[in-house]
Amino acid sequence: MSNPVLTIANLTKRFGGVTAVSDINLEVMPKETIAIIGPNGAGKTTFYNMVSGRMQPTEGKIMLDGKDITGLPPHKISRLGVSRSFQINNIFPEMTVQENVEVVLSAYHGHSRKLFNIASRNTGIQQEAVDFLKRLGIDSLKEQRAEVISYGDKRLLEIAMVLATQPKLVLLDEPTAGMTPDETRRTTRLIKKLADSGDYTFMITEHDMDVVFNLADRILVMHRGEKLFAGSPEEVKNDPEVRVAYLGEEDDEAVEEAKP
Amino acid sequence: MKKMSIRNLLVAMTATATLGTAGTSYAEDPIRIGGLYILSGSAATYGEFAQRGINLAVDEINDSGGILGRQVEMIYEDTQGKASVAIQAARKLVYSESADALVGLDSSGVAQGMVPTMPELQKPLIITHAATPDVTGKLCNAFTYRISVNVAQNMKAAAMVAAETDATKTDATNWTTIGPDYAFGHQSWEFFGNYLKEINPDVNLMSETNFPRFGAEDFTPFIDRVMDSDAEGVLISVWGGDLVNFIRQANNRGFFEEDLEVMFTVGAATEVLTALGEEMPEGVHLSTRYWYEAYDNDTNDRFVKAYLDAYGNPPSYNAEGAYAAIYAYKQAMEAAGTTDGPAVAKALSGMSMEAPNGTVTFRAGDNQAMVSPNWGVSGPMHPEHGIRTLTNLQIFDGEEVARTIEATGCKL
Amino acid sequence: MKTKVLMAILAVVIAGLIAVPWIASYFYVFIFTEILILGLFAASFNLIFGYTGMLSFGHAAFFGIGAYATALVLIHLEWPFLACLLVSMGASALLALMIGFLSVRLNEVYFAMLTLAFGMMVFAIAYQWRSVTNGSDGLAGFTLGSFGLGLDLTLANPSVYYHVVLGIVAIAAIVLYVICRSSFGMILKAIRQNPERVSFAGLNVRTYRLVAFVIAGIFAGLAGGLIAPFLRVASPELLHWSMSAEPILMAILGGTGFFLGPFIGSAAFVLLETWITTYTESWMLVLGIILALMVIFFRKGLLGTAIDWWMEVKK
Amino acid sequence: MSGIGAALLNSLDIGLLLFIIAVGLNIVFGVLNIINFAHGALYMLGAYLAFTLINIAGMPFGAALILAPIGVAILAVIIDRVLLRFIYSRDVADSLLLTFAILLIINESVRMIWGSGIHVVQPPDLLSGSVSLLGSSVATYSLFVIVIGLLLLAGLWYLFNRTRVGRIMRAAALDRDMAEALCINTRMVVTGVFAFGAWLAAVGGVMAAPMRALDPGMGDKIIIESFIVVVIGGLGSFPGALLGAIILGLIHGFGGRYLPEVNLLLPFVGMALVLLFKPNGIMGKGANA
Repeated sequence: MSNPVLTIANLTKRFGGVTAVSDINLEVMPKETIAIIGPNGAGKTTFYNMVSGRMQPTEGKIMLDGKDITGLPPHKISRLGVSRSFQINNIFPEMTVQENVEVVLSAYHGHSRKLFNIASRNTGIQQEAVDFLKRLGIDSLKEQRAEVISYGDKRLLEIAMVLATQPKLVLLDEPTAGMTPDETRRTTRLIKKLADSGDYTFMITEHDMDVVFNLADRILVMHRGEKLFAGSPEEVKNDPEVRVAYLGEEDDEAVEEAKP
Repeated sequence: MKKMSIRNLLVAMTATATLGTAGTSYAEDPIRIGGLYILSGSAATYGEFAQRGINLAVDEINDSGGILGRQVEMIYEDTQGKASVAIQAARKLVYSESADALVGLDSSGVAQGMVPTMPELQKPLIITHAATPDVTGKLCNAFTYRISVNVAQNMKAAAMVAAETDATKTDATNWTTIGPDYAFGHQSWEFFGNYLKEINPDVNLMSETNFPRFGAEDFTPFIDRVMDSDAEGVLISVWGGDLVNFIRQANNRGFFEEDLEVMFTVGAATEVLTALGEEMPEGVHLSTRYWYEAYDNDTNDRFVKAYLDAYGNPPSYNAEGAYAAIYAYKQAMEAAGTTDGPAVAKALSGMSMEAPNGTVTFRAGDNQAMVSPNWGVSGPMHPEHGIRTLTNLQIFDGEEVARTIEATGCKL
Repeated sequence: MKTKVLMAILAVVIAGLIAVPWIASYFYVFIFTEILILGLFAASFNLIFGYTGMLSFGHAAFFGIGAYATALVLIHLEWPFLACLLVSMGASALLALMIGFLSVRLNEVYFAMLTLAFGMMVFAIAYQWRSVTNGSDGLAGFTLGSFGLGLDLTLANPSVYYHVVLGIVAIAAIVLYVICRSSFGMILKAIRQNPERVSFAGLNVRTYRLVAFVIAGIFAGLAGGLIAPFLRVASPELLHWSMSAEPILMAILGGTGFFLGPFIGSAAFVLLETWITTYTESWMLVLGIILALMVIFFRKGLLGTAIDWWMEVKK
Repeated sequence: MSGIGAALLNSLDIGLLLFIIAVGLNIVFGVLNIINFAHGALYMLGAYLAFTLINIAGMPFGAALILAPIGVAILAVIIDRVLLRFIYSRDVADSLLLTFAILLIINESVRMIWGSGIHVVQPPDLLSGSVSLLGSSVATYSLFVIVIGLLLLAGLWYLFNRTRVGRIMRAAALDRDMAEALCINTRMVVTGVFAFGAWLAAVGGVMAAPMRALDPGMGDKIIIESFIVVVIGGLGSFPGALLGAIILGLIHGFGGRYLPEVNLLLPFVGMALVLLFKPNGIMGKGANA
């Protein structure tokens, strides 16, 4: 058995008197897809923000490949191999779709420090960018300005940008939020394909339970900042506590939210 | 006024190699004189008063047949009180507007920056206001003249007022200054101190001096500093709108009730006196480069009357200097028989003329006009003009208070 | 096809610029010298504003220190002109590194205000340190000696000086252009559009903003080194915040989204000022009205609006 | 020691005048997210209108103090409806540039209307002259400025703490998201806030008129001062404006007197230090920028 990619120990975040995330422990193994679910306000996004460096934890440790990354700034964590998408679109609106990925690639390859090369003549990076777009099935949009493509395509573009940093761990924050049912199905299929390729380790938050049960190898259920349960999808489905606390009571709401 | 339009530019640019040299002019064209004054910002009032004086002179000259049979036309550019802007403006006047001669410059700092560039322009410049000794001293050149009193002349007179003249001399020994933080303020203090030491070696020039920024609105801290110090005499070279602010704030502080000998080096500027009215205290020493009631001659009578008729206020020294400068060009151009820059500049050298402040001679060695600083003590309000009068008026001899040519450092 | 047209236009413009002393009236040699120098100043500013999205209100600090550096070297050391320019660039680089290090971590208004504060601190120092800077009167009375590199140029001749400025500004513009089009330049554009995404791509946004700030400072310093011999004076107004406003106006006027925008803006600014002040002393009023219209209706600037219009016509 | 007492009073006098002006700038920034570069020009307009009303129309000072700011506020409504409405949805840079354009237009218009001469407004007879206080002579008018400043302070405090509109404004200034959530950025409120800011600037202008000679550059001098006040106190913070104004008043009052060699530098050093260590100002919201 290999070592975990990500080890989280006693992770806690308090805002003033409010505890948003409380004492979470988790190990993520290579190539698995782990889903984090929970009702709104359960602390999922805060949890993500700490893992990706956007927020400092109040207590606890985050280790990536055995290296302590607790409290490092986002760019350092990204360099070490954690890449994330956001709930709202986070792209470069005035650039073309292809350039969006090129920016990330030139950052990854260290070209971004080059002052005197002409970016548009760097065919290696351009080819690589197109490859990533192909993997997400949006290479036909490469010449378009990113702000004009559809909402769903923007989310896919963001995933392409996330993957372009060649991360050890990919954090996707509600990848299908706001999508039409068609787009949701397409996106789920794509992520599934990427996960099955064995190249990536995914951590996903999601409201849409169909998506979760379709993708996840393991599920962490959060409730009011605490770990409620962790286990396989089957175990989660069958756990009475989870059913009462979350699925049973709030399933309707979750389904409602997934359908805009 | 010759108009420079976009079309003209295009014509100029597409025309093959015709380099329009600025010197060519025809008899029917007017003579063009470029004016460089502060026309915007807080000291713009000086540009406005200079324009008034110039307009009077130009109208008079044009009504009586012009210069060399040609009419005179003025073109103004705003220096904004900045040397860099003034130099650009002078280039524009000479190269683009074909000015035959230049008058102007209010600020000493501007004059110091601009004067060294005059030989390139090959046109004469008569400075009508800026007072730094350097431009007719170590920075002098054959194209730069000054018709107004400079700091060296005025400060020698000031030292005499303070320590020599029987009617006014004081027993103050500790002297300090409040002056604007640029060439004028610093040089005023330097020259005053040197002359004062010459006359009375016992005086103490205090090391605690006060140089508020030009355009500073609040002088109270500096006023308080002087009031709290051991100073017995204070030389104040603050001018313009700043001086108005200064005196009002000084009044509020009771500055003039202190046992202090107060000397304002440009305090009798009529625009300042008009703005202040009765707020200008009585019994302080005021100087000006030209006091309109000091001269009893036809030129002055005519000038003062024309000015009062046209603008309703007595003329300021700045208006007088600008007015006289236009007449200086008339005389020089007619003597040279041409408007050619170097020839006119040469004609100005050593020339004597009748100005409102008497007979004025541009000294051949440094091109400084031998004009008289006026000092007096503020008296009761003038019944008609609404400003303080000057009592104990002293008109110093221009030659007597001037430095020797060797002392100026000018080598022409 | 489009590139060819652009290349042709550019070639004509460059030929025209080279020929200015022979085809235009003498006065326009000065005007075009000023346009080129201020254009470089504005282009350097646009690297941080138009590309990286940082509105600095203290850019004149680097322009001014460049001017003072050249003036001081000419007065005290009488070095060749090229050496003066290198000193100017070095001095402004150092100053930009100090100011930038402290400023780039702030955003938007805070960045604008902090750069304003630092710029005015430099202004205040130049204003009050009379023994070195000659205070508010500024440094004047310096003359240009040799050019350097063994070239025999009469720099005192305004036409020669114009060609020297043209050459140096052209080289500087090419270097700046390459930087804008490089991978680094692409990151700068990305930072303007979405700094968070850039940091999540693994780059330290502050470092990139600092490097851009220093590069912009260096080129502003070069422009300052060129302006001092042209104006014959290095005075505190070159450091004042109102001088910092000029490249902002020029960049907006020409178009912040285009490399050549600031140069077009500089040309429009200087030429309009020259022409308008011939007719009226109220140049500031006209400038205010033009600026208001540009900001409200033509935010892409003259160049952007012209290109949009051209595209429209072609359709 | 009389020196310190005098400097203290002088600082208070400058500080409260600056407060009146800067608090208007701060309210406009806080609620509308606009850095109003033309704020100084509006202050100048207030002073020039007062000059016209008092010296030309012969009105008493009190009438000018009421009428001139109303006139400026009406002009502000026009500026808002004709120009600013285009840029409310854009970023701060655009508002800086547009208000800079307005500043140029107002400055030049003032020069064209009133000329560039030195204009002086006399304080009312009742307030001219000086009284002895803390062992030194103090202008009665300075005391008047301090009193009016404190009255305005009390009025603003009442507005911000005791009225609904004021509470919403204050809340909006500190938290713009909440302002949007409350939907307070309606046209009326926007125009009203901008006009109110202009009114405050003009009150400052009328108050300054008897103390300072009027010239067309006076607006430019005050605007940078106001920026410093607002930054030191905290952008969007109303008590911060008071604190910033007093601090700047002290810097001027004592700096000019005891450290004249660096008195120009001090305000900017203060501004930079605050931005470096507390970017949101001494009284600003806690979060880092």
